[in-house]
Amino acid sequence: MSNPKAAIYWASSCGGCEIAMLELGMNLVDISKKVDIVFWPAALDFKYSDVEAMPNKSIDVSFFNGAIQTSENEHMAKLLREKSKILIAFGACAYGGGIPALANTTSREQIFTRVYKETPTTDNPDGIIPQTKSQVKEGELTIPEFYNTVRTLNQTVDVDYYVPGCPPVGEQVLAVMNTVVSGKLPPKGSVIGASDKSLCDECKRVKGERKIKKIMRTYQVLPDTEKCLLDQGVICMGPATRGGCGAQCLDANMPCRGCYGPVPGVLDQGAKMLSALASNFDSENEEEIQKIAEGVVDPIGTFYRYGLARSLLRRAKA
Amino acid sequence: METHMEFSYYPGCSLEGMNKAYDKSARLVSKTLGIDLTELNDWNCCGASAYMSIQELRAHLLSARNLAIAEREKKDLVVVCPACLTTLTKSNHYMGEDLKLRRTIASALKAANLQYLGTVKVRHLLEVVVNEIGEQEIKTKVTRPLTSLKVAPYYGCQFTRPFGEFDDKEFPVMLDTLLKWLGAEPVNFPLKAKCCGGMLMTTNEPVGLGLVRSLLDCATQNGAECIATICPLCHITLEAYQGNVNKKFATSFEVPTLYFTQLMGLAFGFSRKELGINEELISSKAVLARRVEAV
Amino acid sequence: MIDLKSDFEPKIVGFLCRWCAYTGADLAGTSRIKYPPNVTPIRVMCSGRVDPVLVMKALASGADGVLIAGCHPGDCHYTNGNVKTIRRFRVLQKMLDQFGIERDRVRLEWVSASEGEKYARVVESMTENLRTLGPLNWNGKKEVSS
Amino acid sequence: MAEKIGVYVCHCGTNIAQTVDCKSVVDYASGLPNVTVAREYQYMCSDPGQELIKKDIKELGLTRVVVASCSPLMHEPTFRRAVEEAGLNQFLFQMANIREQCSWITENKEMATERAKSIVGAAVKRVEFQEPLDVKKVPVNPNVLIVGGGITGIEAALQIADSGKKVYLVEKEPTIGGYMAQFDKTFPTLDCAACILTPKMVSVGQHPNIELLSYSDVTGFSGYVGNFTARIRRRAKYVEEEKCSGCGLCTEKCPVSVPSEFDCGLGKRKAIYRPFPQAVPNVPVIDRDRCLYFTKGVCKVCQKFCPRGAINFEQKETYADLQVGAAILATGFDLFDASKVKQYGYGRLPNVITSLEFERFSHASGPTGGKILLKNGQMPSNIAILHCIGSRDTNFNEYCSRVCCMYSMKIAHLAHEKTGARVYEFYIDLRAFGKGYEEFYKRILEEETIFIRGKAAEVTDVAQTSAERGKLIVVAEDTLLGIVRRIPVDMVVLSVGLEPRKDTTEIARIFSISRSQDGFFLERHPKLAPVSTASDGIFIAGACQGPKDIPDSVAQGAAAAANALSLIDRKEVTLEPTVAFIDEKSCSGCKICIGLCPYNAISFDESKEVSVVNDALCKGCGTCVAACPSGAIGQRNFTDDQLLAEVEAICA
Repeated sequence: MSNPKAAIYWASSCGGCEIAMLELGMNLVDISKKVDIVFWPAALDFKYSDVEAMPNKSIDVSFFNGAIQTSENEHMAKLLREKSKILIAFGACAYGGGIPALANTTSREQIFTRVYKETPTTDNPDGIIPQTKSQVKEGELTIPEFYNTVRTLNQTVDVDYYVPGCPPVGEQVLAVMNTVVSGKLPPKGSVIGASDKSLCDECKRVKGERKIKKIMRTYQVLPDTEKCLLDQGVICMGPATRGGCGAQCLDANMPCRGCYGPVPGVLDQGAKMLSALASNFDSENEEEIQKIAEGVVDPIGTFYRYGLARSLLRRAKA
Repeated sequence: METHMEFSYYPGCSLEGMNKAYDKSARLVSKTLGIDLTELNDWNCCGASAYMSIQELRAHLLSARNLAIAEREKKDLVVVCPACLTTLTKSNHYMGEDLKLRRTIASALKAANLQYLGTVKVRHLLEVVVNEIGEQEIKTKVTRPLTSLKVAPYYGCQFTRPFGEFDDKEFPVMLDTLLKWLGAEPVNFPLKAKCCGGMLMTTNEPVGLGLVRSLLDCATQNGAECIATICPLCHITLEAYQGNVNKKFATSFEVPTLYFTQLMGLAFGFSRKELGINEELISSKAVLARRVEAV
Repeated sequence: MIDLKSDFEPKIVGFLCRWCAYTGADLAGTSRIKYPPNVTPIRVMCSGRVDPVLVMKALASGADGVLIAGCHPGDCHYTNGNVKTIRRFRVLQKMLDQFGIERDRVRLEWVSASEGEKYARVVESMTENLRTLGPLNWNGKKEVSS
Repeated sequence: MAEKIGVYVCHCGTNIAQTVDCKSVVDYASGLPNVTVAREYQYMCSDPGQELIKKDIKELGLTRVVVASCSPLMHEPTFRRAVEEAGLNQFLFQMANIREQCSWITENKEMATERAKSIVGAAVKRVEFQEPLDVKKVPVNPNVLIVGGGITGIEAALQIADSGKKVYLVEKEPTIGGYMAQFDKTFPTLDCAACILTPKMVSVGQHPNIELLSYSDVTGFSGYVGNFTARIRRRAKYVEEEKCSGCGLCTEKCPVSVPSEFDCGLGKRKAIYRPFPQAVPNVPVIDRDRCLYFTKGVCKVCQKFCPRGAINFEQKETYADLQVGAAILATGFDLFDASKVKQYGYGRLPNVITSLEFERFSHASGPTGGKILLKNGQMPSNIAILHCIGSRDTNFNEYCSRVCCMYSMKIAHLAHEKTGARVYEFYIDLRAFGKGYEEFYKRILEEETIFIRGKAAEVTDVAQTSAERGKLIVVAEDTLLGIVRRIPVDMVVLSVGLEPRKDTTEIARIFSISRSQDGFFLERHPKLAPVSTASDGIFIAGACQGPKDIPDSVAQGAAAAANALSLIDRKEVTLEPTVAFIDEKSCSGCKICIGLCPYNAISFDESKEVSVVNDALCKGCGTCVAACPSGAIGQRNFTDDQLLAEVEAICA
């Protein structure tokens, strides 16, 4: 029996998920003995045309990381869906939109203006912004279309499994790989490589009274490493975030930013965390409450840092 | 800490005419107290007097235009005439309660490229001075206390009625309080919120004169040397009709009337000329000379 | 500003606490006070039960506005459930600002069991404001998809 | 298996059918998923209406029922019972309110019908997610707490105690009796108030089933119907009740004299005092703020003279926790503060007095021994009584205080009888609606009282004529003559209205009950449940619910007693099972919920590292559910699924 065939692809993302793969280190060598990698642009020289040439469903499993922000991302998502038996949304971007989905707080036009005209290092006297089609003397040039709204993978194509994390932590990636190799897969649609409880379940910090008097940003305090960060006024997304990462950020004395997405059964991670946090503001007085609330400087960026695209509202109103 | 407050200022029609001294003194004392009054740009009639009873909608429109301009300036509106206060507040009130009126006014304002969302508060200068500036700061500004000057505090009919939530509607005390801060002695003046007769002088003078007389009677019997006013119409009526009262009732009243802002100005050390006190019909010179040093 | 001709009838989801707002809304009906029938009520035991997720769900599913109404602060049947609602609402408002959702669309109001008239006025003004703002149309997918 | 839902649309006569096209709603409901049957009927709450549901449950095997009719606050129990009787769990039923919040709010039939469909659609979608729940039964504690020892509380206490049940009667003053004890005579029969009140007070004091806690107040009230705990603060009297014989020697010897509250400040009392001689309990209290020992550290005369050693300066305030099954609030009213209406000069002009001050003047044991006197000691020869002070006035209280017309006429009678003065009554309308009241009015007319129809504009001492000099002049528009009149008098009596007690907000908070717009306690239904509140087991009676005269207060006291007895005699009550629950499998032990519960119903299980809800303490507000970031907490009958289903259906 031949080894299962695997593909790894990188859409709109930072590349961290690729690094997470490499982080498997020598384990990768073991895996590569059991799996034939047929497509991995970041590591191996394959062309899209090679994939297009493959028969449908000829790839056993595709690991797709990155959100869908361009027509190229979408094209590849559809292509890999067609060619793969199993399609896995790998990492926070493919699962929930990730950091790229914060683009949904603004619009394509504003992004282009900012990036191509306003940033201090930009030298663009003619104010040229990217066009999907442009005429040069050699003929017409095309580049992929940049979408106004960033989507998750499953908002684009049918997805079989989800591996959350920015990036997914090493042990979990290995566990996922082994599960895939073993062929003993859970029901379709499952989140794999993560826990079913929130991060607090694995966080060692001592949980206190939960009376939040003032919101502190990470640069404003050096938190006590034994105590829960929420009790110290630092917004930690842990209570509303699926565990499985081992609370690594907390070990580094930084709050959880929510990259593993919502706990099973929760519709909207951001709204839930907002509720959990604000409910515990320590005041009965409306003005004081308002003052504490002002401390949440960037609610979307805080509560939906990795999941705006899969949240209920998905994006800001245009 | 020095107070600094910014308001739009609506003088109203009387302050450009017979009551110039009120305008002059109001601006002067406001400035002294850190109240920055910017005259409302291109203001129009407030819609008061008989207009409201005859053409209610149009009166509201006049009011709303002033309010819309004030809203554009993002400041609350200060007035010194209680009639303006009542009319502007009334329009504000009605627009808030009556959706249909609000819509009609909105469409009319739209024609003038204006809009009004209802965010402007209309306030009388006396109320601002007493509630916002307060005892401590006013007392520090008093350089020439009006010691033992006996004043009848006269509020007239419209200052607190019907919208005066800031004081007792039937028996206001705010001016009494202010006069005490200035060192003066407000006398017991039970008729302090009664009609001055001003609106009756053209239609039914005998009744109007009777009202003026009872006010003067009450003030003098309680020992007042002068009357402090907060309303341009009250002021003119009390002052200008004393002669007619004396003629009709064979009395010999000679009670000076002073705007509350003039009395404040005096206490703050301004000269009579700066405050327009030299312009009144019944001279206050003798009274003031007796009580206030170095006027 | 106020648009004089609007045929648009906003769809408002109302979360009403059973003790005050729902009873107050009942009183408005019993007193035959007329107001626009644009709010469909959902009865909860306390405004404190109103999870922000429910609000987001309503907006995402096509509501033009959401009204949360409970007992006046200090009058909560459960001591201070409504205070927790205030706490969440203040942050929620800030977040909805970022989503570009106008403040008039999601309102928190206090309506006691005896304030039928107030309830009617709240619904009337909210409906009126939403008519002016126009449909939210979140599930129209125009904006949500690319 | 798909649910089988039955939908029943009620016409409520024409109440619903007039604005909602019920047929169209039925057609709409029939087309909804899983709806097996949809019907309309004239009156769903009638026996045949309920029978319709029962029949369908049995014959069509319905598994869920939706009734679209009036508010669930009205008939939810009716339909739950019907569903239960047909063998279906009562929580598999949902009510859609298409009357109070639909048909009655608009005349636009099209929109009302659309709205009804939306409401019914939401209920149908919701009911699918509803689950059968068990109703818990708990025994009822047979003791009753009564707060307030005025005539209303006294009546309620005696009714309940006479039936053999234990009553705790809490009164914040040193004695029971309330306002009635201060009155001279009572209208319309002119009975002496003390003659009819004192025997009842004595009965309370001696009743074996009544525990009277005077000089005390309720500071906390927790639990649920049938099982409440009331926390009572017992202020220190500095007199030991068991030892005191009520001889009054201490009062006699006390050197400190201060204005008596009972006499409206017109008479004096001592620093150790009983408000009046017939006080119950007949035990004096020491006014700490006035007592020489407490203020200056010297004196103790009372202690020296007390023959029984009852004076104890070391006494401290104590707290008692009482277990009761029901509570009756009879906390009464405050009188309107006449000094707020400046134009009548109360507090500024001498000889302007309030009606209660008049009662004290007129009372045989009052400060003047029953004489009506002016400040200068002379008898008035002209008296004006001004009605509606603080009542029927948009500046103060908009409501009618209901008692002032009648007591004003009583005062007219007493004034006339005692002074021979000419009496003027300035009124807006005369309201003499009770038994014997109109006849009383006629009698007062015949006594030549002058009734002037017009609310007084002001009382002034600024005279315009020589006849007015030195008098109080009442200015009023006589609306029958159409002229303004100025009536000079010697004395003005202000007929002040009744207001909610200043501590009403606090009491409402302690007992978790609502207040109506006028500030008085809110009854469950103005006609059909006038002494019940929205909180089961808590009743209200007398003027704390709204202004009332003595006959009405007594009737309500008795009514509240009957309500409380009916509850107690049931022996057990059922509790709504809509409590919160925590799914251990989802709870990560983040402790977000624990501090949010006002009833401390959530605790942390250290061994399992999860939060746990105590069913008995949980009151089902759902605040913790909304806050749980893991979605691990649910609320029975208000689950996320159920509420989301409603949201989705409405937005669809």
